[in-house]
Amino acid sequence: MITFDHVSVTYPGASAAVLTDVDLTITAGELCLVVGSTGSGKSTFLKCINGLVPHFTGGTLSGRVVVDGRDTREHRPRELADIVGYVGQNPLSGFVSDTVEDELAYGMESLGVDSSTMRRRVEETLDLLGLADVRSRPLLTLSAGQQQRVAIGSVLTMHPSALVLDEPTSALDPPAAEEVLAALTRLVHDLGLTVVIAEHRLERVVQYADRIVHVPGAGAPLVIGDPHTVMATSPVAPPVVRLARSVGWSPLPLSVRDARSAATSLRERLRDHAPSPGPVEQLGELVASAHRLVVSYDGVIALAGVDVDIRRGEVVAVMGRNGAGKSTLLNTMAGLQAPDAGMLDVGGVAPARLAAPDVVRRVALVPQNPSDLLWRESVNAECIDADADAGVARGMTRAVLTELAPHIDDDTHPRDLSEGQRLALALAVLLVRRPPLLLLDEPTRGLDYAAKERLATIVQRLAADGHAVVFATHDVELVAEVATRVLVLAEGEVVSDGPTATVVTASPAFAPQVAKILAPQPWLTVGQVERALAG
Amino acid sequence: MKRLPRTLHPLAWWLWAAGVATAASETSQPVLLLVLIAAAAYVVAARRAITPWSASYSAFMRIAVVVLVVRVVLYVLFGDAGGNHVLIRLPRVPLPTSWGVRIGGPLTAEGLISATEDGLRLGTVLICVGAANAVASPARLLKALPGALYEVGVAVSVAISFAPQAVVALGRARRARRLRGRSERGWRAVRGMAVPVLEDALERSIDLAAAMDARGFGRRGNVAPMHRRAATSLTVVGLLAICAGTYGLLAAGSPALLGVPLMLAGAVVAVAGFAVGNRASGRSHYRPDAWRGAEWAVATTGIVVAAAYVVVAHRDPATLDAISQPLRTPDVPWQLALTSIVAALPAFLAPPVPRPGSRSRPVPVPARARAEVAL
Amino acid sequence: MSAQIHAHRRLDIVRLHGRSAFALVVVTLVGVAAFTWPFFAGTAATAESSGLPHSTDAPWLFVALLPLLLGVLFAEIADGSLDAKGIAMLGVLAACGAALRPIGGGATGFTGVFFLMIPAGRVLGRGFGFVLGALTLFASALLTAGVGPWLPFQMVAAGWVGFGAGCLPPARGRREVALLAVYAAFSGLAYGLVMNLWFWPFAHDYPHAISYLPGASLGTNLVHWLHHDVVTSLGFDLPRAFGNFVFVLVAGRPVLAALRRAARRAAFEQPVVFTPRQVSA
Amino acid sequence: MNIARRAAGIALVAMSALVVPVQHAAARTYYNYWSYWHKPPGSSSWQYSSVGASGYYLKSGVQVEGWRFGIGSGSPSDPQPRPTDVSYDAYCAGKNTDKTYRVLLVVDYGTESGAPSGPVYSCYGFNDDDNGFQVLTQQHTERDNSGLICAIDSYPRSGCGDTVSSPAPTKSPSRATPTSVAKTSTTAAATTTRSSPSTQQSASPTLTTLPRRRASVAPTSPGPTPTTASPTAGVTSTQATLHPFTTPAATSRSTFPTGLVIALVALAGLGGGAWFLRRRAR
Repeated sequence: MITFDHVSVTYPGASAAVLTDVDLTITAGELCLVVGSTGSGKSTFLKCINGLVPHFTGGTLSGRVVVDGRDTREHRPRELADIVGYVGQNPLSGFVSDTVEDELAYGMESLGVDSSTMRRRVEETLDLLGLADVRSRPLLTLSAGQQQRVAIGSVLTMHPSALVLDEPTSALDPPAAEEVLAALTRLVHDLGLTVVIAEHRLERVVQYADRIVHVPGAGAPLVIGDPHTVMATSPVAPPVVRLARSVGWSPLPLSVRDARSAATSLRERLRDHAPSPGPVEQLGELVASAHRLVVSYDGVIALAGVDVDIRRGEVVAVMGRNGAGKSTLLNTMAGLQAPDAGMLDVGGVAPARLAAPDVVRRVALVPQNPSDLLWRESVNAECIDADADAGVARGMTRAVLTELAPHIDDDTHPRDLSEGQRLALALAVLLVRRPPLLLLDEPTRGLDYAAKERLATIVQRLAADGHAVVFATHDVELVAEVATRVLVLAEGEVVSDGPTATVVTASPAFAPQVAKILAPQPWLTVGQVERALAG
Repeated sequence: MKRLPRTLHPLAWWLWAAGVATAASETSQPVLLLVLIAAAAYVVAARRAITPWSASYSAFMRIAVVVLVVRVVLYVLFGDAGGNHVLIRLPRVPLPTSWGVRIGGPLTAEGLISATEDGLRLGTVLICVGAANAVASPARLLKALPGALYEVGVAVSVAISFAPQAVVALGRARRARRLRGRSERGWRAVRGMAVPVLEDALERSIDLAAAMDARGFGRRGNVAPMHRRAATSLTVVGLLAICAGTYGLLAAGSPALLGVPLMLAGAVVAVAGFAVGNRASGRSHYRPDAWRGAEWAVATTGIVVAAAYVVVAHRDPATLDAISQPLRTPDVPWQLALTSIVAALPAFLAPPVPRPGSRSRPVPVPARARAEVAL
Repeated sequence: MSAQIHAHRRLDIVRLHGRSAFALVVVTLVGVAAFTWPFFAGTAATAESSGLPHSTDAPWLFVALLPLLLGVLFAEIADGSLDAKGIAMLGVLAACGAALRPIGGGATGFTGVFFLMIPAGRVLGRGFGFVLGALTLFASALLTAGVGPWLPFQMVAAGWVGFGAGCLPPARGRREVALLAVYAAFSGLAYGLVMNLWFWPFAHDYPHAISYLPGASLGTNLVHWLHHDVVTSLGFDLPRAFGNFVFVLVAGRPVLAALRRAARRAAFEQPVVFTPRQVSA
Repeated sequence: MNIARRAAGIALVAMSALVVPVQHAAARTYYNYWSYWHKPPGSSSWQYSSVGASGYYLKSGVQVEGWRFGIGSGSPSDPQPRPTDVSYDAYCAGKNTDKTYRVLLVVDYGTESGAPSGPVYSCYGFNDDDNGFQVLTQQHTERDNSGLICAIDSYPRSGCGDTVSSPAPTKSPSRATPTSVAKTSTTAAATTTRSSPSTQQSASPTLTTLPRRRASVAPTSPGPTPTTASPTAGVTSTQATLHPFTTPAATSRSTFPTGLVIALVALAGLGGGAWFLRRRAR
């Protein structure tokens, strides 16, 4: 079906090859999972399949890539469109037209499919992906999950025999990701499509994969094999796998279900241990407190009477479904949104009343898209700007940055940084003013495991330094890792507020994998278990 | 019998509007102009598409009023029309005669009325355009583009679907400035806001290009080379003819054949070239707007109205003349009065517009409907 | 470092060659005619001789003709020299332009449309500049329901603005920004004056001093036209010119940088090489 | 590519080919139009007006304004208003002596068959340097198109500066004899009641200064009031001044304004309908 024949890729201007001597064959009907940390070359690997590399990106490709008998040397991506469907990371940026139906039909139009067939395929696809009820909606009004499904549908209508997805969920929050992955697995099972998917939310897909390709990066040779063997060694692994490794189970369980059955003995061993309390919290003074806070955007109530106190040293996770008011809470605390009623006090004042410079001295907010905060041409320029804004000695920001994320090159363009590095830069730029309260909106979006771990340590260190950190997220693993307290919002109201362990284990929806495996025992993270077993 | 609701082919609406506008531009007879405006208003009220643009009619209405006012003010300022019914003599600002400009002077009833008529005529044309914008959402025109313009059409539809996001992004960037403790006002803010938005847009454009490429964009069907060549040569010849026609139109006293006729001939040839190229491009259209009886009917009404006015304008200009030279009660030829009513017929000829929720095709919400008129 | 190389090379991603260049020439010729015919249409009687019933029908004729010509031009340009990257770039930039247009509310005549098309024309080439200029106004007209007889004229005029930006002499750094800023101011003004021209003949009933006189000498009409501009539109054109100037002066540099970077990342004109499999050690 | 080169070639050839015939075609094109002439103070010969009527402002003193319908190429060699040697004193001797600007207006309908017999002469006096258009429209009606005067006193009924294939043999001005002048002047007086009432007034000395209008500016304006004029003239003038919205016989074709009624009904119906539909939509 898809054959890589000793393929190496070098981009123009780059000194080293991204991929060297890749040699594999993906058989029809296979679900091939491509793992690897950000920037390791996953995307390059995928783009080779439909010829985007090198036709679109430029560069040198040695060896051959043959898809269904067509060699990418002779066939440009558009000539492969009818056999390879390629879906990129951010669904919204791939859209050409403005409504769902038109978008689904677009590909077929350029293939010249006759109109009756087009009509039929569109209807099929609408049903297959459960989009029938939004068929005539503008794409902008869809949820992220729906948008990604439309993106997938828009290539399915061309009836490709292979589907290539480049991190289809990295830009989505977990619920949306669930939707998409559910749809995908249905495709694999119903249509028997060949699917090559790069994904970092392994916990959801790894159990469906027939084969895993691990791209270590830096041109190192790929590790290819069946999930169990690859996962046994892969540095990128979901919690369930890491737990299994540390306890030394084999065969390696890939799903919570397998793990639970393997975990009986472990539960025995852990019965007489108690989870070491997470990051010890010594509560400092109050930095922010809201009382009966009510906020509404043009008529719609976003926050309906929220009470919350935040003290130094706390790490508060704000959870809840989309539109529950998480972002609104953070924006209001950062003074972007004026409350309609109730009292909000950040560092002794109401933030909305203050001029921008005074606010940022008290509270820093990193928005969902950190690059909004960055508008200079290089990391260095960005840091110097920040120094000037904060009125501190030149180099301070740079120092903060180096301790958040070591070895970032001064001259790199902020946009060329990885998501993790960019987040670090945004943090540094804000933290240089040492605001007591730090707010993060969906910080883990687009981060791979490594980046997430780095973020976790950063947050813990900040808390230890006496900052108060509040972050809105869907990512239960991160919450389990760092949060000292969880605040669950629903329809603008606080439905539960308490220590992480109690809130998270209370409902399966918010439970991390380890907790699910070891329930009813209150273990949250692999780290805790390892510590318990070690000690 | 009950007609199924469907949206009329945008081209039909535009033909109708163009016809009425042409008619309006032929006369300065206020009564007729008012009838045309009323007709347009009635059609819009009856057959408005449910789009964010529906409001554009009133927007254009406002602009038309502005035009009228400006026109009259100009007259009052430079009032030097004929007529012997002097209402008032404004003091004249002494300016050297060589300038040829006089400010102030006599204001005559004739002048005032003719200014109003003139403004009213321009206003009516504007209102017709507004009507077209309101009944046929312009975005749907894109789907009617000929195949030869496919690529450009894609670019525009990308622009249309992305523009609202760009506006949102601008808002985000403004908030981001505040988050970094900068003020969101002033020239410097422009820089801080423009750059992130632009960067996002450009990054998006690259992803988009990849997505398009991967979805077979620009993949030409097996085009017969003779088709291609025919299209090309037709286009070239057409362009040449148009050039010559334009030249003939403007060159003093060139033979009549060299003017408009040649130009139109060229246009026809070029269009033919389009048609051929259209067949040549191996693309298909998903649910194209149908062109059925209703479309013919609506288009015809427009053409009829235009034709009637043009004919009268050339047969018997006096009747379409301003009523200001000399002042007189307007004498409206009854034929024209009747034809003007024809302009309102699309309200009944066009099928009812589909309610939202049914098969209507919504479009991204644009900024407040605003029309730019070069005045 | 490859950045530098590319920054110093003049890109031209919408190459005008053969038919497209010819079409552009025709559009420009006819466009010039469409704008300036009032000056050259000898007497109204001449117009009569070439088949024009009223001299006020001429603008309508061009209103009908220009879209067709633009269509031909775009078709020719799209045929071959416009790939997915170009289209996507056009699309988003036009969108940004359209999004910038409302800045200033239009009441002052001060608008951001030109803010992007000028640097873009500069960085991505004059052909691109022309198409971008025209499409920006087209898109924003569609978005704001501003479609009307003036649209083709606006498209051509804006196209010229973008094209001109692509033709400016080479300069780097501050001098480049200054150059662009001056050009932006100039084009802002020129755009207004030219756009008045298409509409002016409709104003034949305007007060004598500012109205179009068919048959009058070129000089007289020029004078009248200038009067007309001063009276009706200078109040809009000057703020526009000023706005353009400051825009480009303040944000020109980062915008140019961003465009160059994007052009680099989009890998326009990048070599695509295939080599047989190298036997790896 | 090569197609393009060929095309460009064709374009050049075509263009150059076009220029040649056009050049000498331009030499002889003739229009049937109203030409506009002046005799500024002190000059005794007609000067072809280079500017439009509303662009020409009166010079202080005694002068003659002329309009002539005839076939010409739009040049000073076109037929002039007759008689060429007409002077202010020939018709307006001793009138409006108190006015700064004294004008004799000559409107010559030309020699074609079916033309109203003319020329018609009127004398005016003004205190402001009004423009030629105002002078003409004092008592004549005109139809114009974008500043070009198409018809005076509804002559010709249609068309506007139409082209004619060849110049008709125009009477050379020299042949206009005093007798013909006398004849035309008398016929002018005779025809007034038919073609245009204004000429009657212009003939009557009392009305040439338009007393009502002057009253608004120059209270000291002398001269008898319209009522003292000859009965017919008196009637017409009071109509023209007191009831400005009278329908001249020239333009009204139906006694009962059918069209107007239909139009007004349509206006009411459609406007009301639109308003109602809008209301219901809300």
